[in-house]
Amino acid sequence: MKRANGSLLKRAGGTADGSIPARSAEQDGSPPAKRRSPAVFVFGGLSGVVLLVALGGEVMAWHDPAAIVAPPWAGVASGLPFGADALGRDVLARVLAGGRDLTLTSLAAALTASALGVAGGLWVGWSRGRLGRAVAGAADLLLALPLLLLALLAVVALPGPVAVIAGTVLGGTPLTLRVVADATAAARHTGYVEAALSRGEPGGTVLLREVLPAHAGLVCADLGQRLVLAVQLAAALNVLGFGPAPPAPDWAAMLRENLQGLGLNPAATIAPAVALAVLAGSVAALSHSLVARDGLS
Amino acid sequence: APGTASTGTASQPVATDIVRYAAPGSPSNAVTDPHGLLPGESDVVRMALTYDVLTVPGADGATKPRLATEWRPDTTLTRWRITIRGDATFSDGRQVKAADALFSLRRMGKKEAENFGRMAMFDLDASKAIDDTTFELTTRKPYAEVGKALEGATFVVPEGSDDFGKPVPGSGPFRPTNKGGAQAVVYERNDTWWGPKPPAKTIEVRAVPDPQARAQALLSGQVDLAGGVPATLAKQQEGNSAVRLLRRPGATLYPLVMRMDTKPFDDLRVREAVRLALDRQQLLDTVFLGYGEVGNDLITPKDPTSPPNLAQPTRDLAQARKLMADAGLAGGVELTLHTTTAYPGMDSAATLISQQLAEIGMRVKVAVEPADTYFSAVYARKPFYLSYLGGIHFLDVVRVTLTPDSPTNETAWKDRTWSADLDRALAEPDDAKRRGLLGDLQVRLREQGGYAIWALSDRLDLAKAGLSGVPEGIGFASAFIDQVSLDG
Amino acid sequence: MRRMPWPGRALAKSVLLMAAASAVIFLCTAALPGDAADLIAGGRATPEELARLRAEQGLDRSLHVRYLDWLSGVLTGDPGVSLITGRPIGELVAERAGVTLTLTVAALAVSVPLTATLAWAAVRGPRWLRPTANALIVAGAALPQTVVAAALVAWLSAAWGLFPPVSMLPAGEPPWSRPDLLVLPVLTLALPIAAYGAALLRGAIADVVVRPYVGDAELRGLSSATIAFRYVLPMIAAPATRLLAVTLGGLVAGAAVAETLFGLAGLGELLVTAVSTRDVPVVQSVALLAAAVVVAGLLAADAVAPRRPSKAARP
Amino acid sequence: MSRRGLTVRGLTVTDRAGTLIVDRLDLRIVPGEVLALVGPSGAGKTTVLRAVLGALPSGLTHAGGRIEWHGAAVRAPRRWRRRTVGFLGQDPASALHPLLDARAAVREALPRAARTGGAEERALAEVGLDPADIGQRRPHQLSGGQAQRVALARALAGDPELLVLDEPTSALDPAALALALEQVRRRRGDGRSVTLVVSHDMSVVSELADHVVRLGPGKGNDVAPRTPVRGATTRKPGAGAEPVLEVRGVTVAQPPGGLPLLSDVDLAISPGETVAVLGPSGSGKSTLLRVFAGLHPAEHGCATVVGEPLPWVVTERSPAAVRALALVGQNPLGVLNPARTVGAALARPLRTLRGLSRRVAREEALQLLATVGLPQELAYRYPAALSGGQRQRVALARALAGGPAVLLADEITAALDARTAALVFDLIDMLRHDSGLAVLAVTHDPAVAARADRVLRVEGGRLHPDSCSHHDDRRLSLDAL
Ligand SMILES: Nc1ncnc2c1ncn2[C@@H]1O[C@H](COP(=O)(O)OP(=O)(O)OP(=O)(O)O)[C@@H](O)[C@H]1O
Ligand SMILES: Nc1ncnc2c1ncn2[C@@H]1O[C@H](COP(=O)(O)OP(=O)(O)OP(=O)(O)O)[C@@H](O)[C@H]1O
Ligand SMILES: [Mg+2]
Ligand SMILES: [Mg+2]
Ligand code: NI
Repeated sequence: MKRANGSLLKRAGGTADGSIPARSAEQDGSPPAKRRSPAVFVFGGLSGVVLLVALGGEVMAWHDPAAIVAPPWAGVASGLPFGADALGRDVLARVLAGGRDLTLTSLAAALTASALGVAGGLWVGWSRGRLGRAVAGAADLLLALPLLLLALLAVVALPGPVAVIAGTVLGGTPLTLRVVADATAAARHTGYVEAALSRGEPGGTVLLREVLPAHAGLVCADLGQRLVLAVQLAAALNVLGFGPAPPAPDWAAMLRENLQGLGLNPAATIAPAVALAVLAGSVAALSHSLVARDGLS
Repeated sequence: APGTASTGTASQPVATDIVRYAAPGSPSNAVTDPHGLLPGESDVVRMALTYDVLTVPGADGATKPRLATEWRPDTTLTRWRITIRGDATFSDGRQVKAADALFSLRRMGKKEAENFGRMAMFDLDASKAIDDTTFELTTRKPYAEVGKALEGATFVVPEGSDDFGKPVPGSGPFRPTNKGGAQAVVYERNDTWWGPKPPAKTIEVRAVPDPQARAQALLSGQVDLAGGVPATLAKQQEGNSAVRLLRRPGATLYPLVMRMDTKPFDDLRVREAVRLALDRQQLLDTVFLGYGEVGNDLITPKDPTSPPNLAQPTRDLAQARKLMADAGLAGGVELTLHTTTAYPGMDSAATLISQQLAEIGMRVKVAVEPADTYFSAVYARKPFYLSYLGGIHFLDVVRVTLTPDSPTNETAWKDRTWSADLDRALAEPDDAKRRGLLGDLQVRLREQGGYAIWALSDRLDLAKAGLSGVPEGIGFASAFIDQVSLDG
Repeated sequence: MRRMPWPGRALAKSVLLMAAASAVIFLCTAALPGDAADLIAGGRATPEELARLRAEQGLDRSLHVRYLDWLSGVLTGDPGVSLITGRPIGELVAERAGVTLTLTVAALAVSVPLTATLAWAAVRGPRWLRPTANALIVAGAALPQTVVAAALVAWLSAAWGLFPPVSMLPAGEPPWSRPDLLVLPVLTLALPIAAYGAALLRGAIADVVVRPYVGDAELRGLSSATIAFRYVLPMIAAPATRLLAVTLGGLVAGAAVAETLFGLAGLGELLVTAVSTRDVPVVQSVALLAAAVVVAGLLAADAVAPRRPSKAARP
Repeated sequence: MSRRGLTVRGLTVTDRAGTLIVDRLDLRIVPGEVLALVGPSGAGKTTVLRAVLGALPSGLTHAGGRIEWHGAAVRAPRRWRRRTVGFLGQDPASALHPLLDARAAVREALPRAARTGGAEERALAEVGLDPADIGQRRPHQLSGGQAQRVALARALAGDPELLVLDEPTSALDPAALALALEQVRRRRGDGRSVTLVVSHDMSVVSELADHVVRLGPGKGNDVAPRTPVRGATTRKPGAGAEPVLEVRGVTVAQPPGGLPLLSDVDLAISPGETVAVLGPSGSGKSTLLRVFAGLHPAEHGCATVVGEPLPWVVTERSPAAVRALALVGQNPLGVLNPARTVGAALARPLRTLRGLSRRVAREEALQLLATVGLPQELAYRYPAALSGGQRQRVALARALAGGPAVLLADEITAALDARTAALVFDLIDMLRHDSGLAVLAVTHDPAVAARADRVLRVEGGRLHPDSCSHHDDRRLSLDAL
């Protein structure tokens, strides 16, 4: 018996060849450049710059960020665009140099938490067995516990940056998991998932190639959310001694140290706060611009 | 809540017979037992309003009578006869008797773990009540400073009281009411109090943990007195005539602790080098914004027994480097300095100290530790850290940290002759001579010991203009606010 | 195996969750370094004294005995006394519940509509606004609460003189007697939570609005409100309710910063202080209270999740 | 106020690359008239409708022209649509709110005042749906034709002044079609209603339209249809050949475990054979195909494919069995993942089922597009940027990519104009001829049935050989135009 095989389409295509008009033949070849809205470019580019400054700002600072160059809380002056902090150090130099560890830690934390949550959520939403329900229950349990307690425990048990990652995972992954599980459970019934299943694609492949891309918007928003949590935790745990040891600059530490001098030199607090907010915002914007595509938000 | 002053936003007519005090402390640890741990200043204030104490510290540091009118030793200085006033009554109408006082001291003795062994010098089992107004206190060794030992926290409760879950009658100048809930405790004047009649009819005490919030509460007219405000805020208010800044010199110090049984601090030359390398003026100006005075390494400079007119050490890097070289550390040394955020400026002090010590080759890594466990995990356990002392007198410091076998002998101070000399000083009945001996001991400690006292900070309170009667003096002295009044 | 019907299953699940939560909370607190005795003694007691103090507080008993003791206390309505203050926990909680409840309710009233607006703007607002709204949400949520409080005070209190910078509630009066005192703490609580919530919701919303039936509804001219409430809301009911539950539970504990900064004595401050003093029974009780709120909310989320039977059952 | 109906002047729509999708189109429909828009797949029919509604999809721009309603440009298009327009989209199954049942869906379109007295029920009954049965069902419980009728009932419910229908009858069987046509015909000549309908079905167009506007072929970028491959249908399957798909005593229930929908289905398909399945809407045709595709468990019965046993659960099937069957679902919008480009969707089965390398698979995918008459640049688009017929052909191409022995085709030409449909069937015929592809085609389209070797009919829950004529003369081929 004749079976359809690899040659099928060659021949079929061959037959079709003759009748394909020249016009579409012209359109062969390279894919048209993906078109994105200008806002995406603007925000994507800006985010890139911000990240670059956060990671490599150290080299831009012209003062040693640890050097005492002015009286404590000296206000804005020439050479000191943001004034000085509690010890009289240049706030601008510290802001420029103080983003790297925080950025790396919170990025790592957000990625870990999101990845775990997404993987868990896909699995829980897909496998509707007892184990899946148990994992969902465990997620609920984590949600019910005060994050403060979990974070404290993480700080005690683990070294600094790892504690932030653990805290973000404990506090953030359960929500990701539940949200992704809901989306996955709903996606089980879509035509494209059914089509993949009837092609004999295994569950894992269907999850990765069909379900995950279809919910990329959800996942990327979630990543932004985890990043926020990580930054928050990093800032909160800073009070407990997390973060680079003084006198190394760190945005979160600067917030804590300089808040008391808000009345004397507000710039010392505002600058790291803005840096922190812009960092989180730009990472979120960047991740958005990466998944933005035609026909999807 | 930080920010600048905004007077008048919440101005309500203030009845002059009520004084509202925002005290450092947390409403969540508001204890009711006067004899255990008093975690916050607000707790001491509340107890001092409710209960009478035997003696109080005066503004100059000297002991003043309160419920106890007289304390008189026998010739051995081991048996003391304490006389208390006969006209004090508890709020339930009972007279305050010597047995009540002795009972209270014994209760404190039992709770030594919670009150740092305040009664450790007394043999309370051997002590006895003699009549309604006198009792005999026995000390374990000759001890000439019993008046001082009874200062401050010896709150007298009725004999037999043990359940402090419910209000226990007190004989103090004020009586707590049950108004206020968790937010504040409202005290009404005790019109039958034996002492000078308090001018205020009502005092409201609020425990406010955040120093900025205390200051803002005063600036916005929500309280009349704010205890312990941050220096940054005080600096902003210097020109403000609506408020008065009260400064109590030498209230707080953050001693730099060097453990003498641990390398490299086992070498006196290294300790000396550290003391010489500190730029005390810079530390004072930066950490306390100049609100205070430079330290000269005396551990209790405001104690009346502290010797005055000692030479002020100044920064001498050359000498310090030489000492380091002599100690074989010309190539420098790696160290970790522990600090915490529990008290304002403690972390910047450590950072600054590490930078100053870098100039004599000490590579100091600063470790900021959680505030919760600083006093159980770092205090008296690490060899190099910033400690905290707030207005305690010399003998208290000695009892806690300078007794060779004390678990909290943080500098590992084990000078046998010094300890023997201390016993001898305490057995000296003559006040002037004893003062000389004690002063001498402090000087020896200053030179040989493991402390570097780089600056003393003022205690800063903000008061509404027109508030008077705020006690002077540091430590326990500042808790007795019964005479505050708002005129006008 | 047959599964229990819904209400029974939900009840069983919540009981199980609460039991697990109480055990984990207990273990967490026990695992923190230092115990109440340690911290009361402030490092200044000899080992023997410490041992005595522990015995007095019952800390010398084994972990599970303490846990079961506390649990049976809670079940019989007596959660015990605070290790630090010796006061009955019921009393401590009752005294503070009013303040925290007032703050929480007011903060929810502000943050729920704000969350919805922000999230909707980020997903369905004018195109040019969306990236801005997204960035704003994330940035707003990333700022520590202390900074938000400082900014609010500097702006609404110091600069404009609208509200007092701290909130010394009048003694002996209900917390809502001086609404002006609550504005800043409520905003301090509500703004970050709104941004945080929006950050979470916008993902779910973005997921729903690209579905064809929403586009079809638009082509049929349904109003934005109808689309939001009829087409999107039911589909995100589960994440939204879950978010609300977590927010509520978080508010009870998360009020700590606002309470401390504005000088209010509430449950959040109680929890944080109790954690820092290792006052295990207090931590347990307050955390359990918060956990109960969350668990109830999570169950509600399960209940409102849209249930779609499969077109065809698959094993 | 003048009631001049709908006027479109010089409408021009371009895509991002600047390609003209609609080129200076003029339309005019006065009240009481029905205008039909026809043209090959991808010609821009749907685009015109969306332009008229003032809601072009992202990716397309209104480059010129005016749209006027009663002589004036529409100010607030959304409110105008809500008040004035009844709309039925091209993919009704995806367009129904998944949580609303049929009654609620219809109710939503009714003006508030009309929501009493069983108006929903009446609207459903008018399109041939039993309100008692269908009224409570949510979209996932409806068949393709039922969903389309619910959407039609919803569009008609408010008796809108402007009715815009995009392929309203693509999934309807003749009985349902007659009812639907009646609903639209009622509007003709009432002096008020304006109706704009897109259809590729000549019988619909000739029954309803006062005017027919034909959009030129290739305005979009579709390939012109090829001349049919002559002789493809002449090859008859060998009588003695072993059946490629054999089914015995299959009973299907919907929902699984519920009441039987089809019982005792026996079926054998030989290589190269085309079997058409006809039957009323909701009779279980799609469900039967889903059973074979392993998406719906059968209650009883057994089956073999290419000589291998065919378990009902897809995960238990041997790789050969999986590869042998390919389903093209009824809802082309739903079966394509919105987040994967056409190229990726096509390359996937080439890689998994045919084991091609990534690069070869990509090239093959472009070839596949060409064979179904689609330009290759479509490979880089997401499904949302395709026309309905293009999506359907992509779904078909994806099914063919794996090189199946049996194609389970569920209304694969429903969204296609006659010429494109013919092209698709020519392709299938050629595959039948060359590689013995067997086809089980569920359809309403007599043209499809006419090309089949055998026709089966679902009646009373059974599958019978068809007795009556394939040629339903109510439907004419669009080629006749
Ligand atoms: N969002 C979009 N972005 C870019 N191109 C699009 C978009 N939507 C449709 N197109 C293209 O525009 C052309 C016209 O599409 P339209 O949907 O109007 O066709 P149609 O006439 O309705 O065809 P069919 O009968 O197949 O539904 C097609 O070539 C299609 O690929
Ligand atoms: N999940 C479900 N629960 C109950 N009934 C369902 C469900 N899904 C489909 N049905 C019903 O099953 C019947 C068969 O549906 P099916 O899709 O197989 O019909 P069909 O013959 O393909 O019809 P059409 O020609 O309209 O596409 C229909 O009456 C439909 O309403
Ligand atoms: Mg179309
Ligand atoms: Mg069907
Ligand atoms: Ni006409």
